[in-house]
Amino acid sequence: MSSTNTGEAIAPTQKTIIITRFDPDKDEVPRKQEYSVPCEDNWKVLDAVNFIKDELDATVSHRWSCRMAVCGSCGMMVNGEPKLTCKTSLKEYGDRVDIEPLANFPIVRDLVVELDGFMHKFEAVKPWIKRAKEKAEDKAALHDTKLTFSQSAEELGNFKQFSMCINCMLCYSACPVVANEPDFLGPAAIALGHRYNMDSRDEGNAERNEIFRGEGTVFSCSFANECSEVCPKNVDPAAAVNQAKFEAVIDWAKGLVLPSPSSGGSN
Amino acid sequence: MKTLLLKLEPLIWFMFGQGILIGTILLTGWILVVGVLMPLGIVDPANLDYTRAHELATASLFGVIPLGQLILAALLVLPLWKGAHHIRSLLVDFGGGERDGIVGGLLYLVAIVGSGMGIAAVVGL
Amino acid sequence: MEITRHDIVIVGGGGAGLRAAIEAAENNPTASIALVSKVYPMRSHTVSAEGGAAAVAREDDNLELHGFDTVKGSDFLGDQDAIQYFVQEAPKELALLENWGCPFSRNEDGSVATRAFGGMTTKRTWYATDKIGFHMLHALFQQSMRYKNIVRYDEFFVSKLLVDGGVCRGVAALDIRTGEYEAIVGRAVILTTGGGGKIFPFTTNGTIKTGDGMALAYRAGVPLKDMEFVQYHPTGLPGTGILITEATRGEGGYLRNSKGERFLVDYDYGVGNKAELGPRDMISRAIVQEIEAGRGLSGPYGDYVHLDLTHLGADTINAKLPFVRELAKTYVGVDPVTDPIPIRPVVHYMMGGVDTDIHGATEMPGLYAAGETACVSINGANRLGSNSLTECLVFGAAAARHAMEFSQGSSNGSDAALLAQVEEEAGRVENLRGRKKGGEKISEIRRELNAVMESGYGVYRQQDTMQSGVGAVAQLRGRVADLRLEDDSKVFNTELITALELANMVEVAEALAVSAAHRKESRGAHTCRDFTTRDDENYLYHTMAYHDPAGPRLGKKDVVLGKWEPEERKY
Amino acid sequence: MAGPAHPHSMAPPKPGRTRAAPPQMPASWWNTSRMRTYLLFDATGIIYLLVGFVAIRMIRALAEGAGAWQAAMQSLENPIYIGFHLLSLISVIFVAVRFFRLFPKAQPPSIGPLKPPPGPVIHAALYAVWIGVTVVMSLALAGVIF
Ligand SMILES: Cc1cc2nc3c(=O)[nH]c(=O)nc-3n(C[C@H](O)[C@H](O)[C@H](O)COP(=O)(O)OP(=O)(O)OC[C@H]3O[C@@H](n4cnc5c(N)ncnc54)[C@H](O)[C@@H]3O)c2cc1C
Ligand code: SF4
Ligand code: F3S
Ligand code: FES
Repeated sequence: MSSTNTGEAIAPTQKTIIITRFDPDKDEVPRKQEYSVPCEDNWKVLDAVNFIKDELDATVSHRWSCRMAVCGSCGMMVNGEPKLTCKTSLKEYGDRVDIEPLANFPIVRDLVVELDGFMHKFEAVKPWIKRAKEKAEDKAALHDTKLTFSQSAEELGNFKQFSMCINCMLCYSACPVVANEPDFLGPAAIALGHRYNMDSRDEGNAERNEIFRGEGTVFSCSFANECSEVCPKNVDPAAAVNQAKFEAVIDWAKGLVLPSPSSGGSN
Repeated sequence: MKTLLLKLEPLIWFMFGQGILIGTILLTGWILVVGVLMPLGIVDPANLDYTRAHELATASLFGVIPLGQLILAALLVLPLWKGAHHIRSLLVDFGGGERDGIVGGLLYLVAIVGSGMGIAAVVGL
Repeated sequence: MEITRHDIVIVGGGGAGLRAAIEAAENNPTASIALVSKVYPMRSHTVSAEGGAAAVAREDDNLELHGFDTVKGSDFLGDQDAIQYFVQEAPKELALLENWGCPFSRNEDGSVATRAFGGMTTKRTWYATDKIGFHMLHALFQQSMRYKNIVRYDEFFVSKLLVDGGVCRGVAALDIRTGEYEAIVGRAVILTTGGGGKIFPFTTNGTIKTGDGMALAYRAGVPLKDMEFVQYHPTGLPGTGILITEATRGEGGYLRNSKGERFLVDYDYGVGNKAELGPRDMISRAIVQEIEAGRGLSGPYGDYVHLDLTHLGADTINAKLPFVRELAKTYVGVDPVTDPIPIRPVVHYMMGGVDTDIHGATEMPGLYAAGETACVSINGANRLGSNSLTECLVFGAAAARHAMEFSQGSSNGSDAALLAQVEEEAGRVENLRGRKKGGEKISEIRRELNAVMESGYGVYRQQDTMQSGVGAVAQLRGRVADLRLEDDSKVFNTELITALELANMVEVAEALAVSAAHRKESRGAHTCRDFTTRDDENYLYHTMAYHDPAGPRLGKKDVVLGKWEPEERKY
Repeated sequence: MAGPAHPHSMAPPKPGRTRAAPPQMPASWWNTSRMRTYLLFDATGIIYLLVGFVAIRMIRALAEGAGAWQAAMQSLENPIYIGFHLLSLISVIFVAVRFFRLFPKAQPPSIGPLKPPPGPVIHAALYAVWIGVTVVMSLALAGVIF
């Protein structure tokens, strides 16, 4: 058993934590500020930032909430790598730890980045169960327990992994294509669309494939696989994106052969 | 240009993917023997003199399927697409996102011209 | 100052808020629905729920049984009309969620699987491995994007309800991004702001759970009900308080003391191999008793006992409890496949909250509440695990329907009067921003508040500490008025938000402290060492706490009984 | 540490309500082992393009006749060509290894009614085909078979 729950507490180690600061009303460009923090042995990176906020400098702004790696709000660059700070041990780093806002995102303030661009992409892939004939027309049926869908373990397995995304956006910070192609839908959003495409309950593939071939095209991805390397939840977005390419190509080829059936309603 | 590329993206990606997969599988033996072992004299180039080379290249399966020519066509054309597409993405990664339309277009033009030359050569055997 | 009009304003984007928004949008496709949340909705703390959501699904189960389990779990303080409505709507709501794509775990035959939970007589908890809250929240959030008439205000902090002519007509919200106030006006308001576990130091709750909605309603004159009932979950990780779900025991895990004994067998909460499946209040007490009897283990974060899953095997753990494994490995460095997990009781849930009726309506016309922030009450003195996510759905939807109905019949308030209120609120908060002349430090007051709450309102309570806690919290409330703030920036000023939250926490804590000190009996989660039995004669009522500048005023409300007469609670 | 990313990377659909600093990326983003592997993989594109054209030149020569073929074969003995082909050989092997590693996960769980075999099987099959084709091709070219 580890020393975190048995035995004596260990004396803290002093570390230099470097935080990127940016206040749009005061700073022209982001700058760096150093803090000396007494770090406890079992601290996560987030604990150090919280310590600074509570005890050293209350003007540091960052997002966090659950501290159990599930709400997705605490993503930051730690020594140049995107990390979920509530899940990353501070011990893994040396005396100087450089904490920056997530790469590839506009910086709102300090460690807080602009999320609306992501939310827009997220919404663009129509992340909801779409039925050719909406059950919703018959509300009573929708409510009936007898009318829940049946789904085999295998059908669930086809998309389960891709439904585990916590929207922490580390993958966007790691992807070299995101850094250079602003339109690219990006790993998490494509994984989400693909998650619905793979769900046996969904019938919206054609529509989403069209989106996947559209402006933010899945084909922009060059299979760098960095997204999957940094993903803290093993979503494997690279798999999703590249499977989505496959599906989008097949769907496209079908469209060439068969005259396209109307691509369904609006949403 | 960018819009045109967007329309063709599925086709480009398909060619590129086959370039990696089939291109790599076919190229390895070709490069090994023709590009390395024969020039170094480890394998006698006489084994691939004109007559034999031509025979191999025009060999056919059951007398109808021109297997040799098909393989050659794939070997000549597909790597060009792998090459063009990867150079494009390399350029994008180093900040070329803005000029992606033009640069990508040019690269694929090279691949198209090359493909034409390759197929012409194979057909002309 | 901007003023935007909607039909309904929903404060909170967790399970209850999103469900309410969708219901309202479907109920009236032409209505405009504002969804205001201080974090992006998918960050809401519903995301952290692990175990599952209860609703009758199996052949061997029925509504009657679910109802009785809930009433008994509540130690007969739950309102039976609300509970009956709840159990009857529960299966429909979860079926709906399934239709919206929530990836529930499945039985062999493809139907939705259910698991055992504490205090439930049969398997009726629908689950998605051990991440039901996450999947539920994301399914709801993604579904909500379909409705173009839901207007989201992400990262807007609501600090005041706008009341005109006794009717609630909107909220004053601080746009965290710009630091400016906005008047978000609607003809009805639904509060779904979640609980306030953060008033305690050791809690499963995330940092955003500061009881804001309770404080908002309370200050506006709406009573808080049953605030003394705070649920301690038996199994939290020492140090962080991160939850290890009850589903670990539902799937067959054991609690063991320092001698390796399954001590729960000796407490008669359950029979035989179901010993671990007693309700949370009782198991938490058993753990404390074991520790007090010297049969606990000790570590740098206090005493603890063991949750043993090793006999379940790697396959079961990976298939059904993968998140538990991830959490235990990451946060205490223990792999539950090979080693027992250290756990101790941890503050988890507030049974009490904004007093509402069965429709989610509060005493104030136009103001509704649902989810953890509300007290309907189906949870009474002790909530059964997995009832609260379902509660969010059932009463979120109910509140939306009734709020929509109300809003269609109600008139717009006067813009001028509402704007004046927002301007006043903006002025107050503007004074707080970067208030360098203050003498009190936020983190210091929070720490003191936490300490008072922990010593006074734990698993076991005592009159003297509860009484002194009341004084201590009142004093802290005074000190909050003199906070010192460093950050005078407008953009994303999280220090300002923390200060506003702290004021809410103190308010909620005071209502809790006063309510607790007055209840001289032991019922459900409120267990006094000095009054060890339940006293139906004198205390079978809901405690109502009303805001008063001098400190909370208490009142009573009858418990709705019905089919089931109070009896001794034995498992 | 950080350098600029594309100024519009992850930009909101409408301008943010406050001024934001433009997105940044680590200045040495390319300097991690994973990134270098990936960039090298992309960079083999240059080699593939060239190898393709060399091969085209050879087949054109073959189409022209015995003399041209002879000359073309001889030109490959130039050390520059040999060096280039050695580099190409390393490239194709590198491409195969990285691509085969990633390939299984790019397979959708089903293609219409067809289900691809599990990842390790795909992986093994790729290697088998690659090595098999290479051996047959080499032996054929070297005159051992056919
Ligand atoms: C770790 C954990 C595990 C749990 N497991 C289970 C389980 O297995 N089964 C079960 O049934 N229950 C479980 N619960 C309980 C259940 O998850 C919660 O009671 C429920 O999710 C509460 O949902 P909610 O919508 O009321 O609030 P929340 O999800 O907390 O949402 C509150 C919302 O209000 C917003 N908000 C708050 N204040 C403001 C403000 N001032 N201005 C604007 N917006 C504001 C927040 O941004 C957020 O969007 C668990 C709870 C925890 C903490
Ligand atoms: S795919 Fe992974 S890294 Fe990307 S947002 Fe989702 S959880 Fe985060
Ligand atoms: S890192 Fe980017 S390039 Fe593709 S595989 Fe992942 S999206
Ligand atoms: S704080 Fe929620 S993911 Fe880190």
